[in-house]
Amino acid sequence: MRKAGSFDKAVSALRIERCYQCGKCSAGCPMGSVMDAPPHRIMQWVGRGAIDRAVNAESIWLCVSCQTCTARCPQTVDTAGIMDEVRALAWREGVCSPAMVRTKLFLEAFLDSVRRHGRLNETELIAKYKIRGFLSDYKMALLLKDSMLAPRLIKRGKFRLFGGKSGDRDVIKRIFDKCEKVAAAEANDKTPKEAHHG
Amino acid sequence: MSGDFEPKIVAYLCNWCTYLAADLAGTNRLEYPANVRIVRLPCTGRIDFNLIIKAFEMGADAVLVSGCHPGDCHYTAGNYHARRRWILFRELLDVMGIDLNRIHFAWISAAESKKFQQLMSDMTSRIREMGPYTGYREIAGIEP
Amino acid sequence: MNLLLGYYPGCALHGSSSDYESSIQACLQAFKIRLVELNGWVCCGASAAHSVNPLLSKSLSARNLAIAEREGYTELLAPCPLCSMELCKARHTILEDEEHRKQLSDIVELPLQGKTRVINVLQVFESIGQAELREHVKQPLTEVRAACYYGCLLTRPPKVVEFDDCEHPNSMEGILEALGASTVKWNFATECCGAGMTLAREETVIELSHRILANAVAHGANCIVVACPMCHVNLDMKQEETRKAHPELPQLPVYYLSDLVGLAVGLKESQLGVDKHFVPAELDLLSEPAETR
Amino acid sequence: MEDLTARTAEIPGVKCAVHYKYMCSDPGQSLVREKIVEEKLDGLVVAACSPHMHMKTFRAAAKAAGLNPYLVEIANIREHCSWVHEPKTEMTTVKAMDIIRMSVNKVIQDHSLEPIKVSLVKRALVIGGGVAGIQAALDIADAGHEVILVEREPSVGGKMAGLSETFPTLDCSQCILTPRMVEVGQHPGIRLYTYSEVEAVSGFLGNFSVTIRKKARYVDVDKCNGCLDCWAKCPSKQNQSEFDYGLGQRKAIYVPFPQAVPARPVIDPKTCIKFQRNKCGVCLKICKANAINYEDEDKIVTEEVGAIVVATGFKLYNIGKKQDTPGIIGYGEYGYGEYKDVIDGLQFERLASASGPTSGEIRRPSDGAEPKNVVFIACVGSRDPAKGIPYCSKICCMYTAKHTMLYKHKVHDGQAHVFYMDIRAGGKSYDEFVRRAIEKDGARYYRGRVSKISEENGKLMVSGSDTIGGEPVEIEADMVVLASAMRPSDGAKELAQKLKIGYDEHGFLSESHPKLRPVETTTAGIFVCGACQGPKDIPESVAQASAAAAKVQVLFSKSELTREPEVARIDEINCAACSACLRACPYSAIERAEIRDRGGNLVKYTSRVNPSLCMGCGTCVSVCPSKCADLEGFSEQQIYGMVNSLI
Ligand SMILES: Cc1cc2nc3c(=O)[nH]c(=O)nc-3n(C[C@H](O)[C@H](O)[C@H](O)COP(=O)(O)OP(=O)(O)OC[C@H]3O[C@@H](n4cnc5c(N)ncnc54)[C@H](O)[C@@H]3O)c2cc1C
Ligand SMILES: Cc1cc2nc3c(=O)[nH]c(=O)nc-3n(C[C@H](O)[C@H](O)[C@H](O)COP(=O)(O)OP(=O)(O)OC[C@H]3O[C@@H](n4cnc5c(N)ncnc54)[C@H](O)[C@@H]3O)c2cc1C
Ligand code: SF4
Ligand code: SF4
Ligand code: SF4
Ligand code: SF4
Ligand code: SF4
Ligand code: SF4
Ligand code: SF4
Ligand code: SF4
Repeated sequence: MRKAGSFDKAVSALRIERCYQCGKCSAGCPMGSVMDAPPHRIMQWVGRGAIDRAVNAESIWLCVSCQTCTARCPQTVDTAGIMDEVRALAWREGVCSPAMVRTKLFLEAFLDSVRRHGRLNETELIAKYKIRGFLSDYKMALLLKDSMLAPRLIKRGKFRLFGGKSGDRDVIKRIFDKCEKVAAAEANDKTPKEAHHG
Repeated sequence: MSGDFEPKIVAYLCNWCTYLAADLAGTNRLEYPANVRIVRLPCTGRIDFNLIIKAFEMGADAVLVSGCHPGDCHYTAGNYHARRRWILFRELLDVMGIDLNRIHFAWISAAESKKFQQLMSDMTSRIREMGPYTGYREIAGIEP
Repeated sequence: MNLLLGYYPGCALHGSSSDYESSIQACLQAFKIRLVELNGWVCCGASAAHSVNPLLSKSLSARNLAIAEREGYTELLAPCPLCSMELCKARHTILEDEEHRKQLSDIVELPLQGKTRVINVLQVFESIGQAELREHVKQPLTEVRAACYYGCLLTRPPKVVEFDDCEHPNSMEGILEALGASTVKWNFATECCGAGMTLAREETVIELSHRILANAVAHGANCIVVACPMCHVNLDMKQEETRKAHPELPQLPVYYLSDLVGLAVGLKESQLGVDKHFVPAELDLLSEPAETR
Repeated sequence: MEDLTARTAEIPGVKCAVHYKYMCSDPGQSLVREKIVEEKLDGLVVAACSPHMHMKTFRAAAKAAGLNPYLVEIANIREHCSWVHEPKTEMTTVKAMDIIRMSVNKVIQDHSLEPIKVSLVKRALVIGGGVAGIQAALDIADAGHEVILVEREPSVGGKMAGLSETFPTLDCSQCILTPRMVEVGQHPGIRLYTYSEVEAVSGFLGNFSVTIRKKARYVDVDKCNGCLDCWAKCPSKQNQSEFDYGLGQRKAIYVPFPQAVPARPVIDPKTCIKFQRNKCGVCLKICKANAINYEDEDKIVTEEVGAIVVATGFKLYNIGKKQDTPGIIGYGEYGYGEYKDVIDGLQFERLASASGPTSGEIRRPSDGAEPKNVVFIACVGSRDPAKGIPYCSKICCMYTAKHTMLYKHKVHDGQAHVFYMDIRAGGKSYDEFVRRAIEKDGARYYRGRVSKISEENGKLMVSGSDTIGGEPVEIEADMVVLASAMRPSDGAKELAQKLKIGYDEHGFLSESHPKLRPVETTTAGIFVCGACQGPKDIPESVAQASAAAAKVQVLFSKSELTREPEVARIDEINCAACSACLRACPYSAIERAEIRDRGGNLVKYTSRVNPSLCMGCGTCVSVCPSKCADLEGFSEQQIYGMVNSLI
């Protein structure tokens, strides 16, 4: 048995124990058909403590946070919120299904940009994401994709090469630091890896 | 154990549940200390605050009130009323200075003779250890 | 109207969706609604933040709410539904959970009470009201047969955003009808387009977008109306790629709701940024049959 | 023992004390009787076993000797003393003496009491004429008692009259119900008020007075001979039939269905041309019996009854957007009400019924085509706390299986698909029935809920889940049937309030005890049966109806009612009329009353116990802030007396 840690507390607040495996979340999930384990299965794993299986699933990186599952769950489980929690746990533990590394990199690049500027710099995001993505799986196609779009975006005046910056960048950094500290504390709060299974 | 002190416990029992549990304890010959005096009432709903005070006034060292489990009241809701009143009484008794440790509430169904026996034994030894209850007489200004 | 609203543009509107910002600004000006940008707003973190650190996500939104409160706005317009939902979520937490409120206030280094209500663009038009909209119309949009596309987040989760019916919303229809446009009944009004997965999972997003575009066409729409920058990216900017994968799909103009309101009250396409769309969206195109486009 | 006897004799107030080994035996009892007479006793304490064993025995013995039975007390020195404590110790003896002393002190304060006699009207009211109400009415009437049956609709029959064939035997619903309906209509002991509602109820067990509103039918039931010529000729014919749940049409003057009982039409003024535009009048001209009366008005009648059976049944949860109860939310995602081919279970019953709008052919509502792929969805509304209904409706698993069979029997090349959560088929031959639907009639079962239904080119796209296969499934259906939740019928709560009986948070009427008193309510003389008490199928409804009827007959088997006289009374002079007792009494046995002087001037208000209703729980005694309520047999004085004697 896993020791009750902050993850358990968080998913419990999102009412994981009410899930009765009806599958309505999976039936309405726009990504359901491309997921390796549809949301109801992730809920089942989380519910019975098989967290390892959940954090290793591709699905958690495929979820687009559309909230359809949460809105329709008959048991008022915050399914999308639990997907977030699992993903956040995977993030803290550095776990990611190999096929999903690209998504993870994207999120990383996104947050990097926000941390540095307080706002998103799209040029930086795309550049970083593409280069890291390329380095991670050497897919030339990825590097080239959308590069055709960029000039057109610029032509239409829809692209600001040097995105905005927030005035209070120091505060932003402190907010990031504090939240990451809490997350790190929570990561320590959870039990060692080998206890992860159900 | 404090010497020869034998406490007197007054038990107000609901006719349909705990009184029957006490009967069953008899049928099953479940032995317990002879310190309790049982007063049969139609329902815990009948038990009012004065009855508890009265028992102390008459020298009881502890009072037990016991009836049906919630939802099982013979009269539908009597025990529910009893519970609600008890919340109020508690405060009152507390303010009056009555030692709440000497009042015990329990739910014992007609089948739970073992539980009744256990409670009687536990309560007797607990009160025995606490010693005689003089508190009430002091509050009420009654000469010992 | 003469209204002043706090305005949270979010990164998209200051980035690749700048056309949305110009559309809203121009359009609301016509109704004498002034938008004042929040001083020193920060990115809400979008799906990235709540994906990897839910506390960070709440904190970034809370920071913006705190700024809005400090500046005394009763209402804050967040035109991007993702930002809007994140802000609503944070506010929901602040109002419901005292302990969390304190923690957030601590993190964002500002007092925090959840006073400022967060609204979306539709709510602004709803508060203007159909009657006033009708009065302002200079060019009724009789050619428009719109499929109103709410996307996933405008109405969800219902308990948090508290806006319209989450399965069969109809507020956008009401606004468009006041402009003289007609709307079609269709089935994908609240189905997700893939939102922020555009970069990371392009194939999937193209499939999801295709379902939406095809359904709108099948139900007789000659354009799609959105109120979300991400929806616009997936349906407009990516439409060419979607059509590459599904050649039978005709071109379908994709408007922001504010585009159409603006056009109806007599603004020019260039003022609104309609000319910057990838799929040509000049109004007179709508009178031509889809096949010739 | 001898020692105890001697010491007992010394207790103040004790005239004599005798010892006998088996007091409850015949010689023991005659000893008791002898002593009562000999010593002219005015009280009796039996120190023996539990009062639950032999209170009755000794009360009878006292009565036989001329002593009021309520002057008998029992000191329980066996179960509560000698059997549970160390024998022959001082403590045990002291306790036994205490118990005896307590009982003596109590008996001193006892009053002579006479059992309360309540007169009894041997006529029963049955509210609701579905299968449960019909069964109860017939059982009571067959036992020789008069029955008044009040039904809100123009005909009796309830939901069952509209069902096609019924599980678990697949026999034709009307074939089994119609004869029972006819029997009700013709039974000399049953007075039928259809198209009527209970307006008010007063009184109590044995003596209820019921006000009934007979809604205007515009047809004189006594003159009308049921020829239905009016029905044939009425020109206003395109009105949604309530009986067909909107799938068929009816005229303005109509009987809900051909086998209606009574077979007498009513005019619906909302759709009648005469009422709406003062034209037509065809029915008046055509009726040879002169039964049409456009001036008809509601009538109020009053009936006296001794017992009431409530059988108001159920309605289905409205799947669409509009709901009648706060907290209950519609299934916007299923498009019921928007897509014509999404129907509910009762509508499917009408489609499958030989007497239905399609004469039993399965045709979908939108275009009349025969649907080749039909999706059935279980638990719609039920087991869905987010929509406000957490409970299982109990019958839908079974009728869904039935629907797939009826469908397959009629559309041989059709395919039935079922989305379900669990198959709840607990009952004799029930699971076998479901297995037959799957194994023999080929229904495909998917374990999972449906997220959304949308319509595309005349097809219904059903997005569901197969949680066992572990993936989403999408089915293109021609028709979808939703097994929606059972809810109590409209007005059930209001009726319960009139009757002063309980209902649960969902509006189902409450039984007195779920296991041991399943058809009684907490109000004596009022019984419940059928689906108004909770979701149930026909066999259960009928069993419960017969049980309720049996309870009524038990009541009516006596010429008058006697009740234990150990009831509460209120000192009306001192009562502050605060109504604390009135609110606390679980049996609504206390009412507000006025005290008037001889001149009829109001002196004061008071609370007053109705001894016919009081069950003697004593709650009122303990809540009364001014100590004005007391309970016979357990009075304040008696209990004080007992506690006092402990010193
Ligand atoms: C789709 C479907 C299929 C079913 N199939 C089967 C089956 O195959 N086999 C089976 O065993 N069961 C079946 N059932 C269940 C069956 O219908 C019920 O068990 C049964 O009808 C319950 O009978 P009832 O008399 O309690 O209620 P009802 O049939 O609802 O009758 C109640 C009557 O009371 C009247 N009424 C209501 N309120 C008042 C009032 N205030 N005053 C006067 N009258 C009032 C109503 O008008 C109605 O006539 C099915 C149910 C459904 C929904
Ligand atoms: C494990 C378990 C748990 C349960 N828990 C619950 C629960 O929590 N709640 C609930 O509502 N129900 C529960 N039940 C069901 C409940 O036990 C039965 O519904 C109930 O006991 C049935 O009562 P009965 O009188 O019909 O039968 P029984 O209790 O079987 O009584 C039949 C009696 O008839 C006698 N008898 C048999 N044959 C003859 C004969 N030829 N001549 C003379 N006498 C005969 C038997 O000796 C017996 O005394 C449970 C059942 C089981 C197995
Ligand atoms: S919809 Fe809700 S209850 Fe059903 S499987 Fe998903 S999370 Fe669990
Ligand atoms: S929030 Fe994620 S899991 Fe839920 S429906 Fe949307 S994509 Fe699927
Ligand atoms: S009202 Fe007249 S015409 Fe109609 S059924 Fe009765 S008798 Fe026949
Ligand atoms: S008067 Fe009314 S009920 Fe009679 S025939 Fe005409 S429409 Fe029908
Ligand atoms: S009986 Fe079956 S279909 Fe009906 S609510 Fe219960 S489980 Fe669901
Ligand atoms: S046999 Fe018993 S355990 Fe199995 S489904 Fe039926 S009731 Fe449940
Ligand atoms: S004793 Fe109980 S039932 Fe009788 S009047 Fe008092 S509260 Fe009501
Ligand atoms: S509680 Fe006492 S004082 Fe109040 S109305 Fe009842 S009997 Fe009278």
